[in-house]
This record gives sequence, C-alpha cells and structure tokens, in this order.
Amino acid sequence: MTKTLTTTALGLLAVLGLTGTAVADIKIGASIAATGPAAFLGDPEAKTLEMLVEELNAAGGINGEKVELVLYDDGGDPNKARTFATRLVEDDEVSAIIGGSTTGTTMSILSVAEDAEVPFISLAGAIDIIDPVKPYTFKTPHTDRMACQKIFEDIQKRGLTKVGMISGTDGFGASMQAQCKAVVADYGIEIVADETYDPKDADMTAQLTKIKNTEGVQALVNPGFGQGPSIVTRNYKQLALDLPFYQSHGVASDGFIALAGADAAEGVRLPGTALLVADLLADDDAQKPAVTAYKAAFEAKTGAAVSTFGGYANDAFLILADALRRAGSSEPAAIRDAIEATAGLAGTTGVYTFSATDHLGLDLTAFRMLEIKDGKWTLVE
Amino acid sequence: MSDLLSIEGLGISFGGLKAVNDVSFRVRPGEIVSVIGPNGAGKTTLFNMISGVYLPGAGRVMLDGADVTGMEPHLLARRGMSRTFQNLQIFQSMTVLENVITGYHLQEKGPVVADILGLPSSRRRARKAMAGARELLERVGLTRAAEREAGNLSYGSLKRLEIARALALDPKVLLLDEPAAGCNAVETEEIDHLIAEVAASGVAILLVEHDMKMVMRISNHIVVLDHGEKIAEGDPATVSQNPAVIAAYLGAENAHG
Amino acid sequence: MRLTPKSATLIVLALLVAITPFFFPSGYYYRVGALLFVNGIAVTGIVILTGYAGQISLGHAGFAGIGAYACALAPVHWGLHPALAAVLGAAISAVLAYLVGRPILRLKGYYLGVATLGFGILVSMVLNNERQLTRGPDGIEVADLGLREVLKGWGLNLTNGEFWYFFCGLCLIIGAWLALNLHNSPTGRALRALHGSEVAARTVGVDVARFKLQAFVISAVYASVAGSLLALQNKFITPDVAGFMHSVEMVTMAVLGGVGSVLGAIFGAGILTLLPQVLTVFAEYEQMVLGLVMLLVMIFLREGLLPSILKKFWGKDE
Amino acid sequence: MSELLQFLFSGITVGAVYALVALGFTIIYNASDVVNFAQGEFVMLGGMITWFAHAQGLPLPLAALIAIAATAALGVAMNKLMIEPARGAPVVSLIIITIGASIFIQGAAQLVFDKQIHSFPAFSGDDPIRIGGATILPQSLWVIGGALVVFLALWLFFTRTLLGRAVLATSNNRLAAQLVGINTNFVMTLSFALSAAIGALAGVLATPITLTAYSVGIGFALKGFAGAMLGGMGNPKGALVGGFLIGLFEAMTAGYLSSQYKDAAAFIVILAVLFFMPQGLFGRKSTDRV
Repeated sequence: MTKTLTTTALGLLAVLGLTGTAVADIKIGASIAATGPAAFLGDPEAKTLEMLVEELNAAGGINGEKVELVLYDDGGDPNKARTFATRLVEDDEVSAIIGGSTTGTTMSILSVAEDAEVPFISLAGAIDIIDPVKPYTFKTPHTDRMACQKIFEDIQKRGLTKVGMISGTDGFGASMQAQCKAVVADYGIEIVADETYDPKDADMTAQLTKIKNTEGVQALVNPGFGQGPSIVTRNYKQLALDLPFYQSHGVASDGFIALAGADAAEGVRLPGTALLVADLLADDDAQKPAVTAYKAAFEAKTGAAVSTFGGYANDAFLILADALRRAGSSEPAAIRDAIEATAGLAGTTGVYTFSATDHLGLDLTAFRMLEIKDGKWTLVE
Repeated sequence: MSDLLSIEGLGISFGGLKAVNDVSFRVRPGEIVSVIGPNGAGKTTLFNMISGVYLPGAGRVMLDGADVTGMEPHLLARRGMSRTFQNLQIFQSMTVLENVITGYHLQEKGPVVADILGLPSSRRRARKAMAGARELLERVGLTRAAEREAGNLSYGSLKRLEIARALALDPKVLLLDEPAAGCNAVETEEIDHLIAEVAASGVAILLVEHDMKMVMRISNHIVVLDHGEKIAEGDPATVSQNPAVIAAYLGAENAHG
Repeated sequence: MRLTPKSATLIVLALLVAITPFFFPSGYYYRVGALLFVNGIAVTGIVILTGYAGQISLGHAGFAGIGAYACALAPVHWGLHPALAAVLGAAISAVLAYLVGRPILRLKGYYLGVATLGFGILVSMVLNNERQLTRGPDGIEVADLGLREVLKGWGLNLTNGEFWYFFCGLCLIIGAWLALNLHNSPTGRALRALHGSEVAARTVGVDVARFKLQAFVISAVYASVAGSLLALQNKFITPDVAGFMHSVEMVTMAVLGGVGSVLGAIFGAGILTLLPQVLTVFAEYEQMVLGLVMLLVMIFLREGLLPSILKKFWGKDE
Repeated sequence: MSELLQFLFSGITVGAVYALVALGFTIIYNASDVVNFAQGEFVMLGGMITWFAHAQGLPLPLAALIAIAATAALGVAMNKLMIEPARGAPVVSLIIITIGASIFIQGAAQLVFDKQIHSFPAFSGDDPIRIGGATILPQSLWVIGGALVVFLALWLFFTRTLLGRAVLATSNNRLAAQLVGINTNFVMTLSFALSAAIGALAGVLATPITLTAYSVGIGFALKGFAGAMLGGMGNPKGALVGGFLIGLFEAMTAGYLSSQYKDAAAFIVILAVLFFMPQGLFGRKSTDRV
C-alpha cells in the first residue's frame, strides 16, 4: 500500500515538476479567470496577454531578451488563484504577475505577491486593492468608486436627485453597489430604491416594477456585469420605464448592445473607456495610438470585438513592458521601482502616472461618459 | 399475566385493500407459535406490524403486558423483541462477526465521544460484545466464516447469521420470518434444533414458515391466515385436520400441502 | 503481526507527510500539499457521513463556509484568537447540523440531496448578501494564526508554506485517527449497519434517526475545521468556499478515491487536488479532461480508485 | 394590482423554463432512477447550437431543429456510454457521473463555441403585450406554451400510447417489464433522447429571454432539480407544478420581500414541503419492502 502511494505521489510530482522547468530570459506570470463565471472578463484578458507576448517577442523582446508568459486559468476561484500565485512565485520564479480578473482572486494573489515581494498588476476593480497602497501591488482598471462618481456627476448635471439602483449580487455588482452608496451623498443625490438580482437570473421585471412604483425615482443605475445587465435593459424596455438609465463599465463592450438589443439599449449611458469609441477620438487624443493599435491587433487576431477588460490586460502589459525596459533588469524590486516611476503612459483605459501614494495612476478624466445611440457608442459632451 | 406477546384485532390496509384484518392470538414464554397460510395471506405484513416496521391501522400489540402498538422497532428491541427477515437484511459490507456484534448494539452503545477518541471504556464495551458474538457464531456454526465479508456467504449461512444476530439481543420475544427458506435438509434440521433450544430457554417464538413438516414438528400452536384473515388456530394436529385450512391451501397452491 | 487497516492508514499518512517534502523542488509543493491535507480533512468527514452511514450531502460546503467565516469574523468582532474562532466555528457548525439534520435526515436519496443542497445554498447566500458582516462576494481578510511565530520562539523556523504543510498534515492525521477509531467502535458499527439495512439496524435497537444525526454533526465539524484551516492558511476568504461546486467537489473527492475507507477518500482528495495543477498542461482541454476522469473512474472503478488499485495488487481479499 | 400581475408574469415565465427542465429530469428518472445533473447542459446546448447555426446563416427554425436533434443524439450517446455501463451504481456515484458529464460537456462547449454570452432574435418580436397594466413579452408566451404543450404531449404519451405505458412499466419494475417483453434498453434510449430534446427545446425557447453561454447549464439544472423534487420526482405533473411554483416564489419574494433572498425563499419552501411530504407534492409513496 505504501509503495503504491509513494510511487503515485512521485509520479505526480514528476509531472508537476515538468511543467515548471522551461527556460526563458524574462518570465511573466498570469493567473486569469479564463473559464468559470467570470470567463467573459478573463477570456479576452488571457487572449490579449498571449497576443502581446507574441508581438513583443516577434519584435525582438525587451532589451534583447525574450519574454515568456506563464499563464494559469484560476477559473475565478480565489483559492485556486492563491495556489497558482504560489506556483508562479515559488516554482516558475516569475519576475512579475499580471492577473486577478476579479477582486476575490486579486486579493488572494496580492498577499502571495506582497509576501514574496514580486510586482503584481491587478485587473480587478475594487478600491481596496490599492487603498491603502501596498508596495508591490498596482492595478489598471478604474475603481468602482470612480465609476459611481462619474455616473452621479452626470446625473447631477441633468439636475436629478433621486435614483433607483438594481445591482448584481456577484462581486462586481455588490462592490459597486456599496461604493455607490458611499459616495452618493457627495452629489446631493438620494438612493430611493435598492434592488438586486442573481447573476444567473432570467427575468428582473419584478425588481424593476418595484423601482418603477417607487415614488419620485428619476434615474436608474445598474451596477453589474455578464448577462444580467442585458436582461435588465430588455426588461427596462418591456416595462417602458422611461427613466435616464445608467449601466456600469462592467458591460462596456459591443456585445452588450447586441445582447440587450439596440432598441432597448438606446439612450443608455455608462462610464467607459476610450477603447469603445476609438473612431470618435480626436486625432490629438493622447490615447488614440494605443487604443487603435490594440483594437486593430486584437480584432485581427481573434476576430472578436474588443472589450474594456481585454484593454485592462493590455494596459497592464504595456506598463510592465515599459517598466522592464527602464529597469533594465528582471529583478522584482527593480521592476517595482520602475512601475512606480511610470509617468504619462497612454493605455486603452487612460493615461497612467503612478507614484508612491497612487498605485492606480488614473483619475476621473480617464473615464468617458458614453451613450448608446442607434446601436453605437457615442461620447457625451 | 403469562402472555409475553398478545396480538389483539390487528389490521392494516394498503390503498383500500385489507392486507390484514382483525387478527388476534397470543404467545407465552417458551412457546413456539407458527403463522402459516398461502402466499399473500399477509404473514409478513403481520410481522412488520408487530415489529413496528408498519404502523397498524387497527388493533393492539401487547408486549409483556404493555401496549407497544406502533412503537418504533428500536424501542421494541429495548423491550426485548427481535426478528429476522424473509428476504435477508444482512449488513452486506460488514464482516460476519461484525453483523452479530451489531446485534449487541443495545449493550455496547455508549457516548459517541468515547467512541471517537477510542477511549478504553469504548473498547471495553466493544470487546464484551465481540466475546458474546463469537459464542453465538459458534452456536450457529459460523465460527470459521467470522472474518469474511457477510455479502460473500451462502444463502443458508446468511439465514443462520440473521438468527445469530437476532439472538444477540437476548430477546424475550423472537420473530422468525421463514428461517429455513432456501436451506437444505441438514441445514433445516440444524435450524430446527436451534429454535427448539431457544424456546426451551424461555423465549417466546413467533414463526412464519412454508416448510410444513418443520412447522408441524416444532410448533406448540398454529395460526392460519388466508387473505389477511385468521381462518383457524390450534395445535398442529387440530389445524392440519381443519377443512377450511385444507381448502385454503388447495385453493391457493398445492405445493405446500 | 498483521497490520490493521487503522494502523496501516496512519502509517501511510505519517510517511506521506514526513517523507515527501524531501522530494519537493520548490516551496509551491508545500502549498499543494497543505491544500491536499485540508481537502483530506473535509473528505474524512464525508467518509463518516456517506461511507459509514450511507447518507448524501450536497451542502457540506456550507459548514466549511461557517468554519472559514468564523475565523474571519470572530477575531475582528469579539477579539477571539483565530484558533478559538475555529473552535467556535466548529461548534456553530455542529449546532446548525443538529438543528438542520433533525428534520432533513428523515429524507432519503435524492430528496436528502436536494434538502442539503438547499441548506448549502442558504449559507452561501447569507455569506454573499450580508455585506455589513461578511463584506460580501469579494471576500474578507482573515487574521494570522500566529502559531508560526510561537514555533519560531521555540527555535523552529519554518516558512509560511512549510508551516501550513506540516500543520495541516498533523490535523489530517488526527482527523483520520478519530475517524478510524469511530469505524470499529459501537457507534461506527451502528452507522455502517444502518447503511447496510436501515430496517435491520432498527430491529437490533439502533436509533437510526439519532445515529444519522450524529454522523451528520461529526462530518459537519470536519468540514468546518477544513474551512477554518483554508481560511487561516489563505488569510483571505470568499463565499465561494460555501458554494455548491465546493460541496460537489468534496463528495467527488471522497467517492472517486473510495468513500468506504478513510485512506481511499484522502487518496481521492489527493488526485483531485493535484489534477488541476497537472492539467494546466492541457490548457483549454482542462475541464474536459477533469469531467472525463470523473466519468471513467465512476463507471469503471465503481468502488473508487484506491480499493480498485488495492484489489489489483493484492487480489480479492482486502 | 398591476404590480401583482407583473410579478405573476415574471414568475410564470421563469417558472416555465424551470418546468421544462424539471420535465426532462422526470423522464430520465422514470426510466432509469437516475437524476441527470447534466440536464442543464441540454438546455445550454439547445441555446448555443441554435445561436451558432443561426450565426452561420441558417434560418432560425432550421437552426433550432438542428440543435434539438443534435442534443437528442447526445442524450442517446450519454445513455449508451455512461448510464448503461454504470447501472446499479449507488446514488452518489450516479450523481458524480452525471456531474462529470456536465463538466465534460461544458468543457467541450467552450472549445467548440466560445466563452461569450449569446442570443438570437425572439420568435415574434420584442414588443411587449400589455395586459391589465402589466406587460409580458411574446417570447414568454412561447416558453409558457412550450412547457404546457410538452407536458400535455407527455401526459398523452404516458397514458394513451403503448410505448408510453412501456416506459412507465419499466420505471415501476424493470425486471417485470423485461419479463412481459418490453425492450427496456430501447425504453432507456428513448427516454434519454426525449429528455435531451425537451432540454434543448427549453434552451431554444428561453434563450431570447435568458441569453445563453457555455456555463449557464448548472444554474438551470439546480433550479429544475429543485422544481422536480418539490413536485415529487418521477411525476410529470409534479415537475410542471414544481417548476412553476419555484418561478412564482422567486418572483413574489423579489417583488414583495427581498430580491436578495428570493432564491432562499424557493429553497426554504422546498425544505418545508419535504418536511411534511418527504416525497414532494405529488411523489409516489414508498414503503420499506422487507
């Protein structure tokens, strides 16, 4: 019995060992939710990273060194993410980690990366990731708090004061719901209805009817991602709600318009990134080159439309590659210092300038208020 | 009161059909009472009611002077009732020995915490039960099979194993549902002796059996069921002469005349 | 002297914990090992419930969630030491298992399955929705156990990975020892008896409802402890720990390895813990291969991997 | 009042989907005593294949037909390759086998199709129908109608046709059915094909409302399973009623109590019902045979 078990264990160990022994000049690790409930975030992220590494190596690598990407699919499970982060740090001995498609996986990777003092660039939204600032952790997406601020700013401009909220109960929706409630008072706005739905739900007319019948409600905000917001949008039209309707950056992709239906999505506003309105950007827009380059490359490579999430991965990689070039070394500490010194780097999400006290490097101006008109994204002036 | 088990007007219906209707009889200590009747006469159903597996629709079951009608089987076991099953109910994946030890459950059970921690008190209880079980296996002739998985035993051995398990409870009343079914002549005779021996020790035995020779040989008293009703009762000689009984058997099947 | 299954199991586990680190090429293997041991503890509970007593639970991750969140919340809210928080979690799990188990353990087969499933979903829903308390789906930090520092004070300097490997390994051995004690005890026999034939168990005096409940409570404590160890080790926990897929994973590990024995189930936990790590070589085929492994083992090696392997090597007996 | 009506519409729309899934569970359970947790994957495949074929330029009805036929074929394959070889395995093993199948199908679907969310046009447009101040989408009527038609067809099949009675006989006593000359293997094959086809049909009808992706199956499976158990596993009437009830509970809880705990309400009701009726609302009573 002992023999069998040891043999089996050793056999498995051998297999495990094999996967971690490839040699490369610079190793970059990634743990992404390429499958599972957050796959539509992780899938474009993973594809983006693979594409960018290929591009970079074809162009000669960084300072003459090739880059190897070690990419694991954590399925959005924080426990798996922690194991893969440990594997990246201890076994693959990567110089930096990109990943954490969701806040949960990010928090798991974060503690491993901080312990091991390996630079980590997260692709998740929550403000907790970089507030308070941790020495080795950075992130590329706007925080959900910023998204709320951008939305309330716009509602305030319209002179409205009473909003109804319907949020997904997934991490994205729940976290943004909490952030929105935290900042709403700053804009003199009151949340008069606060409903939720399960991300797998098929019909939200019950919740929307309640909001519709709430006295004085003047606008509707829907923090969420995945299929939920599309269904909310369709139900919104079904019930003829006719309120100014705000979605979040969680659905900032062409796919959303297709799923919700151009008809139902007409007039929906959301805080999005330059990526969705690449064609509408002014020629002197600092982000224009980065946005068009990524959009062209991604769409040529995958045949799918770009999404904001792939953009987050793109930006993370740009920041890391830039830092590696400047650091001239693949020592984690040197890379960290170089990332923190990043200034004026234009990505698809915004123009990043990090500092010792700011590991997000974006401000509200990076968000652009978009509106869907005739099935297309337009910029709200 | 000398009746150990007394059945008073017991009845049950399944979906409007009266499976057993108004059956009464009594069993005294040391007595062997057999319930006979054609297939489908309601014998096993009667057993299931007496042993608490089914809740009777009518009537009473008195055990040692107390009304135990509809009492849960494990409570009946505490009051000294034990049984075997027509279609064996063996703990297949346990060893033969363990099957019998389980029969000592009421004696060996104790605080679960002691069992989990493997405290000496727990092991003492188990050891005592094991000693008793080994003796019983000896008595039914299964000592050599003690460590085998029960599921691998022959049918006849399983029948004896079930009896051994039932005896482990040290019952006052023992219900045996076709103990000799599927056994060869030698095995049947062994079981015969065993039953007689148990009865001699003062246990009241209620028996369902198809082997008429065995029934006639060992019973003190016979109750005949047909279509759920008691059609006759008495000592073996009287019952075997009873025209109603003969008619019932001839009408139903000839094989067991 | 002939080795009893109990001592054989304990020796195998002790060797596994003590010897394999000599072959570890990097610290990552300690992490995988520690996970394996945590899963091993959870499935040992499943062995007691399903292997011994023959009852199904599709909601045991709910107890793991309670154990995990006790460690996250009790130190913050009541200033409890994380170790005591784990004990508190186990106690809450036990009480809850008792209250829930009483009505639902009357159900059989798939009905018990759906009832336990409902329980698990309720727990995970509370963890997700009670944001003020649990901080919702994004998860919550868990305090440090602090035992590593104590050991350091005693001159035993372990890395974080090593500490959790050996600590969880020790917990698993203790858990296995308790489960094995139970197996051959009067209670264990009663459980296995009601698994074999409920009606026969009742007629020999086994209070079936009570023993099922005991098995349910004990296995809930195992799941709770596993959840606590996971939370303390990860220092961060999300409601996923209580999710339906985690419940299924526990049962699958146990049945795949062989739910009839503690070692078999732990073997299954090992396979399913290592598999995702090995399967990364299959990249996008990972999920298909995982499904296929589950299917093939359950169809062709019905008793589970370990019993089937042992049978092949040692012939029919044992 | 219009509020209540709107909640009702919401409830029966979702409930109809659950009912269709629950009916699929029932058919396979009746023939084989297996609760097929891969039932949700049939729904997913119905939606995904239809989307895929439609996106390749096929007309929608043809795409739907292909999806149903392909899924039915998969159901047959599942029976032959997994369920038949595993006959007699304990309940836990069967649960794991069907969950394994579900994971496998998901893994295959994400490779063959993709990981994005998809939909296709509703059959009769998107203009809501107004009734008493509430609105319902034409596609909801398709789903509700689908559930009722499938139930009616099954009821006629089981009570009025020889084949249907053969299926019921097999479910009651497999051995006896074989003895009277019923080809039980054929009954099993038929049941899996039928169940998979109904699952796929649910996917085809519901996708314009619920949207689809490779991972939606498990959600449908859980709710459908809950519905079938609430109604009493093995009884088509129970599946229909159970499915609709769960949809209604969810909508009413979301509407009147808390949308956060609407799924909880459904499960609390199930626990309560099982407490008083351990076999579900319409389940067969079983007695220990000893």
